Amino acid sequence: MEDRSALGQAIEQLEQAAASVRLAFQEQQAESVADALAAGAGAASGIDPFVFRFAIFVLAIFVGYYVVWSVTPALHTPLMAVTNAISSVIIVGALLAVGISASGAAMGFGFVAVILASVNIFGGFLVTQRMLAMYKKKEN
Amino acid sequence: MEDRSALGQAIEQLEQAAASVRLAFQEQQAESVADALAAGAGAASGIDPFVFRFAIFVLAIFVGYYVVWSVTPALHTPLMAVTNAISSVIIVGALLAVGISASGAAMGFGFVAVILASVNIFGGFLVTQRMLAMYKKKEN
Amino acid sequence: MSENVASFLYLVSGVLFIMALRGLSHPTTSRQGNFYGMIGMTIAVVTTLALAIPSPAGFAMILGGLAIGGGIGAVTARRIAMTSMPQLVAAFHSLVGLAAVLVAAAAVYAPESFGIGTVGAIHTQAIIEMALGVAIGAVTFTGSIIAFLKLDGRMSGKPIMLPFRHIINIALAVALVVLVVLMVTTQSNTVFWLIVILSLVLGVLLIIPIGGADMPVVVSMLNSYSGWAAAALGFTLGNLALIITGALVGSSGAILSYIMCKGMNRSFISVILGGFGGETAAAGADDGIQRTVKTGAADDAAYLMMNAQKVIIVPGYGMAVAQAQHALRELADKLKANGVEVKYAIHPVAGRMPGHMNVLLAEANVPYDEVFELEDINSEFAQADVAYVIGANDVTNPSARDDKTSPIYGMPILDVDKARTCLFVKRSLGSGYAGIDNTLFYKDGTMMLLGDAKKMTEEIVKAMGH
Amino acid sequence: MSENVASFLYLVSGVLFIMALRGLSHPTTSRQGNFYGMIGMTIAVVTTLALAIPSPAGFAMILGGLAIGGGIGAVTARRIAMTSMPQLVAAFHSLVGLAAVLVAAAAVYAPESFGIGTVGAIHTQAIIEMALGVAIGAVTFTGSIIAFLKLDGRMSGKPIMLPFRHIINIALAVALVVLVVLMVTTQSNTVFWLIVILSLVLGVLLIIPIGGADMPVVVSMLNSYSGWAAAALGFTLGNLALIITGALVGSSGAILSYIMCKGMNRSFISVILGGFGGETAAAGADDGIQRTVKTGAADDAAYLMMNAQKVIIVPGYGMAVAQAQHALRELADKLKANGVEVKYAIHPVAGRMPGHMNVLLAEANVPYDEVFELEDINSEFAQADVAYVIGANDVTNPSARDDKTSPIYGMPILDVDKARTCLFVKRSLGSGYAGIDNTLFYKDGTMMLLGDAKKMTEEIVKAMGH
Ligand SMILES: NC(=O)c1ccc[n+]([C@@H]2O[C@H](COP(=O)([O-])OP(=O)(O)OC[C@H]3O[C@@H](n4cnc5c(N)ncnc54)[C@H](OP(=O)(O)O)[C@@H]3O)[C@@H](O)[C@H]2O)c1
Ligand SMILES: NC(=O)c1ccc[n+]([C@@H]2O[C@H](COP(=O)([O-])OP(=O)(O)OC[C@H]3O[C@@H](n4cnc5c(N)ncnc54)[C@H](OP(=O)(O)O)[C@@H]3O)[C@@H](O)[C@H]2O)c1
Repeated sequence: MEDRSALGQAIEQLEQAAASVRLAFQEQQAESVADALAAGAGAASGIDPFVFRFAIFVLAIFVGYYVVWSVTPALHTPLMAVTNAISSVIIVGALLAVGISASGAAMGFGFVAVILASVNIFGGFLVTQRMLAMYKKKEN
Repeated sequence: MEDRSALGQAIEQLEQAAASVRLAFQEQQAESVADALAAGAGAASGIDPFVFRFAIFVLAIFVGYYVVWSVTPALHTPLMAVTNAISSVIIVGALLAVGISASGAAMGFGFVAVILASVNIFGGFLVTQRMLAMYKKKEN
Repeated sequence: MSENVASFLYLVSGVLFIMALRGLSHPTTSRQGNFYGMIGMTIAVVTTLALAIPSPAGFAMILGGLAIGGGIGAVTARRIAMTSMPQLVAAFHSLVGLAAVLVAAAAVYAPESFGIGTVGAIHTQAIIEMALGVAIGAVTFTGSIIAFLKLDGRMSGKPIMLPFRHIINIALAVALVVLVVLMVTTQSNTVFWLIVILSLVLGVLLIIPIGGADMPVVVSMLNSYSGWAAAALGFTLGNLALIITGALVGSSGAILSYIMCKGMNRSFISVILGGFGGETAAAGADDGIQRTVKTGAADDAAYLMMNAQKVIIVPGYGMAVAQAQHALRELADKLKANGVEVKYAIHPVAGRMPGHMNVLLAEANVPYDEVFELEDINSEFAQADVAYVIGANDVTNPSARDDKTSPIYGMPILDVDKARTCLFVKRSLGSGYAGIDNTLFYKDGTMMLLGDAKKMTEEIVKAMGH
Repeated sequence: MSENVASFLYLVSGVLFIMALRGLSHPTTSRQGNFYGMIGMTIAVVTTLALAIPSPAGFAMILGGLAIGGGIGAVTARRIAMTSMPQLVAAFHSLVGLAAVLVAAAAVYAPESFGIGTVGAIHTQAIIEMALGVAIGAVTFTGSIIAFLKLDGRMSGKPIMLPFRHIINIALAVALVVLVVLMVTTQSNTVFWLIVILSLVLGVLLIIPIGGADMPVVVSMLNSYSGWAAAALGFTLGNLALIITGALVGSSGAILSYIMCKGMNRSFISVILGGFGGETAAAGADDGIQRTVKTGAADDAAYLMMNAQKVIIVPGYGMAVAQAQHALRELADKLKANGVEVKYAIHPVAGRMPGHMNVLLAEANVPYDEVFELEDINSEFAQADVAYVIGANDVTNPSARDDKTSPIYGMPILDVDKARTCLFVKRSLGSGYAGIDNTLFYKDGTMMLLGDAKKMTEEIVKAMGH
């Protein structure tokens, strides 16, 4: 089972990290403490992932700002349709709910969410495709 | 000492995480394993920070692409000067080398790097300021 | 699949979504962009399934859900008329909002599966993120439904102004904050559902005072909301695809709202506070002063245009209502066959949705390089013999340019009055969306062609055939 | 300070750097942008000091380093002539490159302080990231020095073409890869220094075959490199500010190189492969056919311009060489005082650096709203009475427009030949950067004003004074 071995590894790494940190701490050497902490960084970064996610969020807002301003006004209607389609990436959460959740209620919610999101995904991308197919160059 | 208590906390968190993962693993319940892993996430995320950093890098390239294209051609010379100035944020590494390193050689390298980078920082921002101060509107 | 690989793939799908929007910077690259979007979505879905392999039963449910939803979506996409795009987008947004609420509910009932704690012991940070997501999602849901009903004409476009509505809304918002705190401390499912219900009510209350005509701005704003809801849940689930996509969609909707408000020369605040554009004021001929209007018939218009060297067509909302785009294309073809130069001039807020005219013209196979934006064509009206204004009104109103007291003063307009002759196709001398009179109708160079846009255009085409 | 707070502050400084570049989208916001940049840098420095509080001795060293470096930088920034900007930027890049190498060296000698392992046991991933950073940094260092020497005229601009240079470069690159592998396995400091040395050599070899005139593209490319080096070290040190900034700087340099190459209608590859633009070919009057040239004196030019309604000034590299911008401004003032409309037309690659002309005109207090880019002004030459071309050549050469066999065919040019009269101020009939003859010199409407740009302009001003 791949899952189990991955878990095993994770435990090992965590334990190693903890052990090395403890050791370093006891020895009270600032340098090796820092090092030991860092050594465990693969499995256990000192930085809360929230900070990284927040950085990603902030940069993505900048990207969104610029990329949307670069959309030609003639395609603003398809833009609305396509952003609608991609916002249904929320289906990722619905899949988790249906696929691996233990609670029946959660599965039910997830199932409905999968249906709603897929209406959007298929509807959104197809209607965009239909619209875009109409934008033609002169004489063709 | 603030440093030590932070370390203590880190160790505690790591150990807790390791313990809870081990426990969960022994009980072989997929759900609680996942949960336990996640519980340790504050100190030990399952995701390698490299992945986050890479995501940040990729998004920053997109931002850079758009933000630089939006610079007016008239200001391309100041742009070269200011990007030069901000690229000396490499001073961060130099400060670490001087400030907390144990090795004399590293400190020496760091010291020289601090000097070089600060030439750039001060020189770059000031020359940019000098240039930009010259860009004026009609009649003022 | 390891979480690292999965995160990397989520990043890839986020980048593909960026490329999808980037593709829309030009019609030729747009189809490829849409394709990138589809690949991005496929990667996100497959990655999720590989990361948390579902049980056979779960897998069956997922396939079933995809099939049902996909089927409905595909059929809708195929059947929908291009003129109903605003409604469709509103309806779709409501689905995203509801899906966000349901995902949050699933997370509350089975927090383990999402790695945010256990039932009764969900992490505080996760609860706060989730509460944000669910509140925004619920507002998006009911708000979009109201917008849909108003746009589809199933509900009056008239603003519904409850007494004390601002106080009620603020009270609701405060109550929501209190409930979130309660949720953190009590971890009660009831509190969660209370949050949902209050947010649903808030969504309704926020949108009903806004007039039907302002719905496009609302739809775009709700688009933005659905993005922020997705991003908030992305933080809860620690999912890069959701965070990146949420930010993209959030920016996109906000920018489109801004563009629309700026194009109408109104502030975003005044739009969402509502109370505008409910009933179109019956302005026009009734304002005391007797003014003369020159009206004409299809024959006159045909004669004028066939003898022109250059005709600029200015479509507006009336063309969409009358579905006149195909007839218009025929008219342009006739003119071009006779050696007349034909161009289309599109005002940024012509119609009722950004890019509304462009998509209709595209539907009628008008090549996009004959279609010009305001800045690019406005100087050409002076050299045009005929400006054929079909169902447009506000976007040509010179009072936006000349009359400082006009409510639309400052909005850029198409200078159709600079053309030798200006033909106006509309059904009456009534006003348009902004409810203000258009002095152009009474100008010397103007000829009104009163009638339905489609019928009138067809008649002109027939008259040309002689 | 906790690592979380520090990372957050690094993000803030990255965002401030983004805002700094964003400010440059318009002259009015640019000073504020530069200010954001300074704040961002301050935050990055203070955060680092707070995160890893140095010993008193270390702190003293840091302050000393900042003072020494800052002093040198500030004095240089104040003293440097605007015409030496290309050299200055090249020199500064070399410092960034060297600083990157030194930081990497410090990390190798004291890996603990950077949290990347212990001496002799540095993590493989960190070594690879660091090796990338150090190699790019070293190439940036020596490459920029060569560029500086060539730009500053301390080294001949002539391309130095070693035999087998491509093979040597490829061999060096392969050797570098081998050394990185060795470094991972042996963790030897010697190997690290070998990497540094090879990269330094590579930097020299990459740049010497490129002609002096192509140095601006090289400087911009090295700017990009310094960014990638910073980003690579950012990965090693896990530092968000470095990663974000590195990506920004990397994009910036790459885009500017692209813009320059496109403006010259040459491929980036052909530029960096080198061998172009060493000696300016002595083209011009010597090509067999006898052609007549109309030359004039300052008086003629003064007369023509004072009686014009509209004069468009086209500055080029010669204006920079002659430092004629102040005299030019005086000339324009005289004309404006006499009711003549004056505009400046800037070609995207006029001069030797992107935006070169703009910064010189700005130095001479020319208001930026009198300065226009090619697309915005090219159609106006037809209505201009005089085009005053001062030290420009290639950017006006009509063979780029008309002659398919010309090496610069396809490069957009300023249509100065459409003006009623075209005055050319330059010292001879020689060619410019591209080394090709300009047929405009022999045209009817052209009058050559042979002489130094500054002296000639001053004489014209004097002649106007009569
Ligand atoms: N595009 C956007 O994003 C957006 C969003 C929100 C609001 N708006 C607003 O919408 C307005 C758009 O301007 P516009 O000039 O396109 O439209 P408009 O000013 O609303 O005028 C449309 C005209 O079409 C006529 N009409 C309606 N049905 C017709 C039919 N079947 N046949 C012929 N004519 C018909 C109407 O006159 P009759 O009744 O006399 O026929 C009306 O005056 C602007 O005020 C803008 O601010 C736009
Ligand atoms: N801007 C960039 O980013 C960049 C980068 C790389 C390459 N380039 C290239 O540089 C060229 C720029 O075009 P350009 O028209 O500005 O310059 P140019 O074509 O190089 O011509 C400059 C002219 O100025 C004259 N000149 C030199 N010193 C002078 C003085 N003291 N007084 C009067 N005249 C003087 C020279 O003629 P005399 O010797 O007869 O006086 C020369 O013909 C383009 O070919 C472009 O591709 C530009």
